[in-house]
This record gives sequence, C-alpha cells and structure tokens, in this order.
Amino acid sequence: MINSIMYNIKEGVKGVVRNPTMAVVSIGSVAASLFILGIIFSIVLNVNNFTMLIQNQFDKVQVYLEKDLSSQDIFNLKNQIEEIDGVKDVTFESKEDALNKMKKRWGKESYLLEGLDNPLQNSYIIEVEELEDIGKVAEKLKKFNGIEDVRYYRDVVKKLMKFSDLVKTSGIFIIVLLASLSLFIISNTIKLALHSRKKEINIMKYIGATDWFIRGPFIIEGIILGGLGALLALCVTYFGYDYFYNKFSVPSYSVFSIYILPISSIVDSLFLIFMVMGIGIGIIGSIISLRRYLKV
Amino acid sequence: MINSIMYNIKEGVKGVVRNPTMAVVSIGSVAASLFILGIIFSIVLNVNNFTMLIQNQFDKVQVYLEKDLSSQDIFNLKNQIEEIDGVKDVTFESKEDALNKMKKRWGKESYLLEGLDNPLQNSYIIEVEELEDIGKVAEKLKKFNGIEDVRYYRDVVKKLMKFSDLVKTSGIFIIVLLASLSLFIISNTIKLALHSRKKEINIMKYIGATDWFIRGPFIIEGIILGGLGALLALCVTYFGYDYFYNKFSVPSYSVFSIYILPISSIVDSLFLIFMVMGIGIGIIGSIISLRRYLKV
Amino acid sequence: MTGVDIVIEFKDVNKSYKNGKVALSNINLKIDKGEFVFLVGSSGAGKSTFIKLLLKEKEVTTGKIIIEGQDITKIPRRKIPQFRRNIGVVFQDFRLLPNKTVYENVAFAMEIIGQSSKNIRRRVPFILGMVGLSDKAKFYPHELSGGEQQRVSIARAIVNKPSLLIADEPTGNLDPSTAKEIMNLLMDINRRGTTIIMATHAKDLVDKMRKRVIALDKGKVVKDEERGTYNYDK
Amino acid sequence: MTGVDIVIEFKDVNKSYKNGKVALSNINLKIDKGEFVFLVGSSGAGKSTFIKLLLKEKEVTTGKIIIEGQDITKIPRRKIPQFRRNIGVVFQDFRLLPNKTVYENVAFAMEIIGQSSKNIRRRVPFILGMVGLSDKAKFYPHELSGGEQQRVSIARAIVNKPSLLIADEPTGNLDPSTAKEIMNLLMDINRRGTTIIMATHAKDLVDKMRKRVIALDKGKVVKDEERGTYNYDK
Ligand SMILES: Nc1ncnc2c1ncn2[C@@H]1O[C@H](COP(=O)(O)OP(=O)(O)OP(=O)(O)O)[C@@H](O)[C@H]1O
Ligand SMILES: Nc1ncnc2c1ncn2[C@@H]1O[C@H](COP(=O)(O)OP(=O)(O)OP(=O)(O)O)[C@@H](O)[C@H]1O
Ligand SMILES: [Mg+2]
Ligand SMILES: [Mg+2]
Repeated sequence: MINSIMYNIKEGVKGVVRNPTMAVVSIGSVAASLFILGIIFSIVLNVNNFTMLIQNQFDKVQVYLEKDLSSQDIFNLKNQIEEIDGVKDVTFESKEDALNKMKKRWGKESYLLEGLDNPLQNSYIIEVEELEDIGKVAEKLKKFNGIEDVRYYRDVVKKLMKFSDLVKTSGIFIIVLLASLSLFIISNTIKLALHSRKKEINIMKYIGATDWFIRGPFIIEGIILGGLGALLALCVTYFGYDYFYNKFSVPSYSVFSIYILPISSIVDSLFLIFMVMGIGIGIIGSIISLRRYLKV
Repeated sequence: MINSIMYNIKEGVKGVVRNPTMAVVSIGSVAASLFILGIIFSIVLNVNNFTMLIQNQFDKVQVYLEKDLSSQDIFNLKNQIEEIDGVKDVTFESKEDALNKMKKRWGKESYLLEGLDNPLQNSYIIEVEELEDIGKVAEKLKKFNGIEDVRYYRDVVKKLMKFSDLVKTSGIFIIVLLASLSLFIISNTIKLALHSRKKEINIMKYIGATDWFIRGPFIIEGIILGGLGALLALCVTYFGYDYFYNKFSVPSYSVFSIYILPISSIVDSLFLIFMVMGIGIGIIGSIISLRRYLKV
Repeated sequence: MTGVDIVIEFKDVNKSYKNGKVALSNINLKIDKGEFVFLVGSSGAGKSTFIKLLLKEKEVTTGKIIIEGQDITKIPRRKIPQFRRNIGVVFQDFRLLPNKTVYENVAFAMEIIGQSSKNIRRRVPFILGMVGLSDKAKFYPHELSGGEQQRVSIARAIVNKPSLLIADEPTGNLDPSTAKEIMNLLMDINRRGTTIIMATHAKDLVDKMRKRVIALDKGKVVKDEERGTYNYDK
Repeated sequence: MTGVDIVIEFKDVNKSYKNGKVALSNINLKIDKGEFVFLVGSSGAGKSTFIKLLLKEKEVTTGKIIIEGQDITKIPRRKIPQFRRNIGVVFQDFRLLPNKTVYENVAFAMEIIGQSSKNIRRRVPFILGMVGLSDKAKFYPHELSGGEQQRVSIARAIVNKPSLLIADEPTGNLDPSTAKEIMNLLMDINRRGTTIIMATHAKDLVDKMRKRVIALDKGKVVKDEERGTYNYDK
C-alpha cells in the first residue's frame, strides 16, 4: 500500500519533470484561469462591501422636533420611537450639536455662523434594522405629535437596494460562470496534454496495466500541476491586490469614499478557492480525460 | 499562386476536420477566453458610463437669491454669472417652480404643501463645464451681492472624481491584463495542439518541405479555429448581455438608477476586438509555436 | 487428454475492419500448450490481425477465441488487464514507452503485476543482458537503433516468464547473427514450457527450425503443417 | 574524370550523440554516381546514423560530407529543404503522415516540389501500382499492415525520381517474395541512373545481388567491397 503510494508519487513527479513543455503550459493555464477568477472574486467582494457601506449611510431617518417641546416630551418621544418595529437605534441630536456639525462642515466659512441665534432644531436620528423597512418606519413617525419634519433619502434608498440586488445577482452569476470557464479551460489543457500521451497510455493498457495503475501517476501529476498553478495564481493575486490596495485605498467610511477590503480579509477564501479548484480540476480532469484513452 | 492559396485552404480545412478533438478544444478555449474578456469589457464600459452619468448630476451649483431682489437685479446677476470662467449654462428656477418640484417629489403627501405661503427662494442653477472647476466657480459666486446661499455637493464631487479615476485606471489595467491572459491561454492551447502533431511536422521537414509550405495550412487552421472561437464568444456574449440587459435595465437617468448600455452600442467594438484577437492569435500562435518544431 | 492441453482455439473467427476490409475469414485452429508456432504469409495476409485478436486489441467480428478454456471474446472489460498479463507480447511496432528508459520500460512490465522492487532490481538487468542491451539500460527509446528497440520489446515480453509468448516479427530489424541469438533465446523459453506464436518473414529461420507453420493468405489459413517450411501456395 | 563522378564523399566523419555514445568514428569513403551500395552491420553498428547524417537529420560532430561538390555540413538552414528534395528516403520507421491517406502521403512529396495536380493525379496511382498498393490508396497509415506501410514509404521515396535514393531497411517487414519485387524495382531505378544506398540485414538479397557492400561495426567501416557479400568480420 505504502509501496504503491510511493510508486504513484514517484511516477507522477517523473511525469511532470519529463514533459516540461506540458508542465509549463498546464501550470500557466491553471494559474491564468484562477487569476482571472481571483480578480472577479475580489471585485465582487469589494463592490458588495462598498454597497453595504453606502447602505449604512442611508439606513437612517432624521426627525426634527417642534421647538416648544419640553424635555419630558422629548424623552417620551424617544420611548415611543424605540417601540416601532424595525427600529434599531435612536440617537438625540440637540440643535447645538447640529450647529457644531454645521460649523465643522462649513470649515473656514464657519465664522458666518458665529453669534447667530441658533436657527436649527433638535432632532432624533433613527437607525433601522433593515433598509427595506425604512419607508414604513418613516410613515409611522409622521403621525407622531411633536415631530415637525421627517427626512430620509427615499429615492436613493430605493435605487440603492435595486443596485445592491444587481451586484449580488450578477456577482454570483459571473463567479459561477467564470468558475465554469476556468474549469473548462483547465480541463481542455489536461485533455490536450493527455492527447499527446495517448499512445503511451494505450501501450500501458496493451501490456496489462489496470486502469487505476495508469491513472495513479496521472492523478498525482494533475495534483502537482494544479497545485503549483494555484500557488502561482495566489502569489500573483496577492501581490497585485496589495499593490492596488496601497495605491487606491482611502481609509474613510463616508459615502463615495474608496474603501477597499484589505488583502488579509480575502486571502483565506482565495487560498481555499484556488487550491480546491486547482487540485480538484487536476484530479477530475485527469480522470475524465483519461477515460477515453483507457478504453483499449 | 492561386493554386498555392487553394492548397493551403484545402489543407487547413482538412487539418480542422481530421483533428476534431483538437478543433473542439481550441475553439472552446478561444471562445472561453474571449467571453471572459467580453464580460470584463462590458462591465468596464458600463461602470464608466455610469460614473459619467452620475457626474452629470453633480456638475451643478445652485445659488439661492435674496428675497428682495428686483427682476432687473435678477437679470443682471444672470449676466454676471455667465461671465465667470467655466460656467456652461445658467437656468433660473423661480420659487414657484421649486415648490412644484417639491410637490412632485412629495407625491401623495404633497397636500401638506397646499395653501402654504411659499417658503422657498428663487434660484439659479449653474452648470459648469468641467467638474474639476466647480469649487472655483462656487467660491466666486459666494462673493456676489444678492446671493444668499451657494450649494453644491462638494464632498460628493471630490470623491466621485477619485472614483471615476479609479474605474478608468483599473478598467484599463484589468482589460490589458485579461487580454494578455487570453493570449496566453490561447497560445498555450495552440502550443499543446501542435505538440501532439510534432512528429507530423518533423516528417514534412525530413522529406523536404519548406517552412512556409508547412506553415501555410497551420495558419489557415489557426484562422479557422480562432475565427470560429471568436464567433462563438460573440454569440454567447451577445445573447447573454441582451438577457441581462432586459432583466436589469431601468430606463431612467437619475442618480443610482441602473442604466445599462444597450448591446447595440457595444456589439461593434466587441466584434472587432474578438475577431482581431481570435484570428490574430490563431495566426501568431501558429507561427510562434511552429518555430521550434520546424528546426529540423 | 486432448481437451486439457489446448491453450488456444479459434472457432470460425472472422474479422473485418470498419472500412470493410476483411482481414481474417473463417479461421479454425487449435494450438497446444508448449507448442512453437510460426505464423507466415505475405504482407497484409492477416498475421498481425490474428495476433491483435488474441490480445483483445481488436475484437472479432464473428466467432470465438478460447484461451485456457475461457472465451476471451466475452471476458468483461475490467478483467482484460489480468488476462493480458499472462501473455508476453513483442509488437511489430515495438510500443515502447517514450518517456521511460530501457530499464524502466522493462521494469514497468514487472511493476504492473506488483513485483517487489527487490525482484525487479535483480531480474531486469539479467534480462537486458540476455538480449545484449546491458550497456543501453539508461537510454531512452528514441536514442536506440531499430534493432535495439526491438530487443527491448523482446526483453519486456519475456521478463515476467509468461505462459504464452506472442511475437510479431521479432527479428525484422535484426542482423542475422543477432536474430539467431534471439531465436535461441525463444527456443530456450519454449523448452521450459512457454507456448510461442511468432509471426515472421524470416524464411531461413523457419526452414531451419522445423516447427509448426501456419500460413495465411488473404485472411485464410492456406497451410498448417507440423515441422513445416516457409513456403506456401499463394 | 574521377572528381566529377563522385556524388557522395565522407571525409573523417565522426558522430557522437549527446549522451556520449560514439555512433560513427573516422568514416572516409566515396560513392560514385549511379552506384548501388549496401550498408550492412549488426544492430547498433551505425547504419541509420550514417543515413541520418546524409539527410542532415543529425549533424556530424567533426568532418565533412560532400554531396555533388557541396559540403552539406555547411549549407544554410533555409537551403536544407531544397537539398532534401533531391534525395528520396525510405525511413526505418516509415514516417508516414498519420492524418493523410496512402494516396495523399505519396502526393504530398510531389506537392512540396510544386508539381501540378495533373501530374500528381497521373503519377501517384502509377507508383502505388508498382509497390502493389493500388487497392489501399484511401487507407490511413494506421489501417495498414507493417509491410504495407513500408511500401508506402518506398512509393513516396521514388515518386519524384530522385537522383539519390537512400533506403533504411526497406524490406524488413516484407515477406521474401514481396521483398524480391521491391528489390527488382530498386534495381530498375538504379539502372536508370539513380544512386542507391541501402541499409539492410537481408543476407540472401545482398549475397545474390553482388553489389558494393560497406560493412560497419561499432561505428567503423570494417569492409568496403565491390561485388561483395553480407559476411563481415565482427
Ligand atoms: N485498423 C485497420 N483498419 C482497416 N484495415 C486494416 C486495419 N489494420 C489492418 N488492416 C488491413 O488488414 C489486412 C491485414 O493486416 P495485418 O496487419 O494483419 O497484415 P500482416 O499479415 O501483419 O502484414 P505484414 O506482414 O505486412 O505486417 C491488411 O490488408 C491491412 O491493410
Ligand atoms: N539519438 C541518439 N542518442 C543517443 N544514442 C543514439 C541515438 N541514436 C542512436 N544512438 C546509438 O547509436 C548507435 C548506432 O545507432 P544506429 O541507429 O545508427 O544503428 P543501426 O546500425 O541503424 O542499427 P539497426 O540495424 O538496429 O537499426 C546505437 O548504439 C544507438 O544506441
Ligand atoms: Mg504485421
Ligand atoms: Mg537502423
């Protein structure tokens, strides 16, 4: 048993070494296909992440309170709001806070606001649990006493949800598609590589080798080539991504900022995907492609 | 001459027909690689287009006029604004227009606005020629008399520009990269396909065939396989894209709407790219890969 | 005891190829255990086809081939390797593995039947010595002359001491003296009990050895003679 | 007139392969126009190597080979095809194009020298008739017997009426009577002025024909005899 495993590994390694053209081509094709997959995978992950970040900016309703409310009224209101279904968090923003924010935003023109009788209103900022529910929550808030105005980004939210659906659907679609195409390309490569060794396989059969005896070394060869291809793809993807990340990432969480996921947060899934695909294809490709040549 | 061309074509077609495995695998690989390229190409074109559309929403500055301006003042102001460098267009929006817009936006809640003493202000909407100049224009407007407030999406604009740069740079980067990878995969396929016909090529040389005599049919074969692969990729991309378009496109031009370019506007470039790449690779791949086998 | 000693029996065997070519028609013959049989006939007579049927490299069109009591036209696919291992074959086109050295090509035949590497290391050099290729053990097939390739093929066929040895033109690429040595080798093997079927054009060898000769012409057996000669009616 | 009639001259030719094997050493000989030369020697003596050097399939290690006054070890790469076209070759391993039929394989040799398709359509069937393969014209090489493949190889070698014909073991897979026919064919071609060099193990043919015999042993010329026989000192 050990003997036979050793035999297969020895022969598999020899197969790789003695067909350098084929080895280079196979590793290259596996790496190229997986690299493409890696790119798409990174893009989809990032766009998805990006959409979610944007959503976080818009899952808030701001309600402006009437000016003559007592602190007790304000406090009661908060309790009422918190009881609404789908509300996650309620934060008070006093008109002073609002003014300070405004001053910050205005930057060097903020002196215009100095000495002014604060014209702003107290407000509650309400976070919802699910973006989809934001319309319903807003409707309910409008009926409350003591609330003068209810504001949220109705259109933006609607469109954002549609966009996020699109990204998810098409992301999954494209990844599945690309995975199939990579599979196709790699198994083609294996098919062609085996095609040029068809005679060799036939000869083995003619002198009485069993199917598994012939398959063994080829499977090991598939594992080696697929694994090396996957590792190569991982390296290229890793450093390419990192370069890209350092060049473009802006560490900020506000709308439209370019927040790119750091490589460390995707390298694990990439490694897993690449290895499983590379080696898996190596094995399955060998077995399937060998089938027709073993029929003698 | 004609004779020799006919010979090459005849032999090239025979080569395709007599190696069906190789033909299917080659066409499949070419098609798969180009299809991937097509997907990325479509995505980049669309994201680019999408960014430009969004930019169009933000290349405007709105200035709110003081309440007590006479029509003459308002008219003069327009002339002054139009003289600023980088201003493309200036549109007046009366406070009635603004109210109507608001009513439209509020939809069924617009009854709340009925009978109200219009609290809004007259304004000018100023389009700039280049998004980059919007900051400068806004600064100048602030210094004008009769203008109460100047509003534009300062942060959004900045980030949008950065985002659009990112899309352009990485789009070109990814397309170039994918094109090289497709080239690599296709030429690998050709290399392997020729590898299994190495003996055949050697034999031809041994009985006195010139390099070009041998190359001819292989080049025709490359053209046929590359061309068919390209056509296959085009068909799949065309119908895939169209399906996608019909499923997701929302014919609207506002922010965050999902505006997808119709297939008709990209099919020409796709056809050109696919054909040039498919056939070009077929030819170049054949010539380069043949080289080592011709050296006998 | 007749029934027991028959190793190979052809019963009404016909073989026509896909393109319509009839390569063998109506073959009926028996070959006993331990016989040495020459298969002769002009080029294209059907000798190699006869051998390919024995090995299940090609399937009969009609008829039965019975080896050691088993109808080989009916054995299941997965039992074919087991069946082929009992037969040593020298192919007309050698069929050496191009990526293995001479040593490895011969060793491979032992590996597939699960021989220990100790056995392999002892027996392969011995056999290579017998066919005169000790100094070529590390050569690859494309580095060998035609006759050397043929001898590797012979070495591989006999290394497992098969009970049946089939050789298709084993001396076609050999000079007379090497051919004679190989024939002596085969005779020796035959004397130890191995049945041998050998297709050949070597008239002088056949005439000298005086063994059973089966002559084929256009797919038919035209002569089947104990202690025969190469000549046959055409 | 000695200088003019020499078609082929080997001057101090040595050939050793990459793995160190010395296949030919110190070969010096001249072959005149119109000669018929047998090249004999045991398996591995260097006959095929000799032929491969003549065709520039392998390069000499040292020395010169002069054909028709031209040192072929020095001709530029792009002139090799032109040079090879003047030589008809029967290879020991046949070298037929696997994806072409018998007819196409022979026609191909005419196509590469730019023969009109009218000529091809007339000459190919004629040559196939000469080697006895008229009924196999549409077969692919893998559908042929060993001897049939060899004859296709011969047909291809002679179809262009070369001024030099080189044949490596052209009767190795043929039965004696077919071999005799092929030899008659070669004799005929030789009588019409074609120089022929033939490597062979067919002792009886060599002995009967009484042509010049060059014997190689371990890469050295050990005999060079007009009207010679197969035997040589080993
Ligand atoms: N795969 C095939 N398809 C079609 N015809 C074939 C095939 N193999 C052999 N033949 C034909 O069958 C006939 C017998 O072939 P076979 O190889 O048995 O001859 P042979 O006696 O071995 O001849 P040789 O002495 O030349 O090797 C030949 O005419 C050959 O052309
Ligand atoms: N490519 C090669 N690399 C290394 N050694 C080689 C190569 N080709 C041939 N040889 C060796 O050179 C020697 C001469 O080979 P060659 O093919 O010339 O013999 P030959 O006389 O044609 O024999 P045969 O009658 O068996 O065909 C042999 O010992 C062979 O092993
Ligand atoms: Mg045969
Ligand atoms: Mg030889």
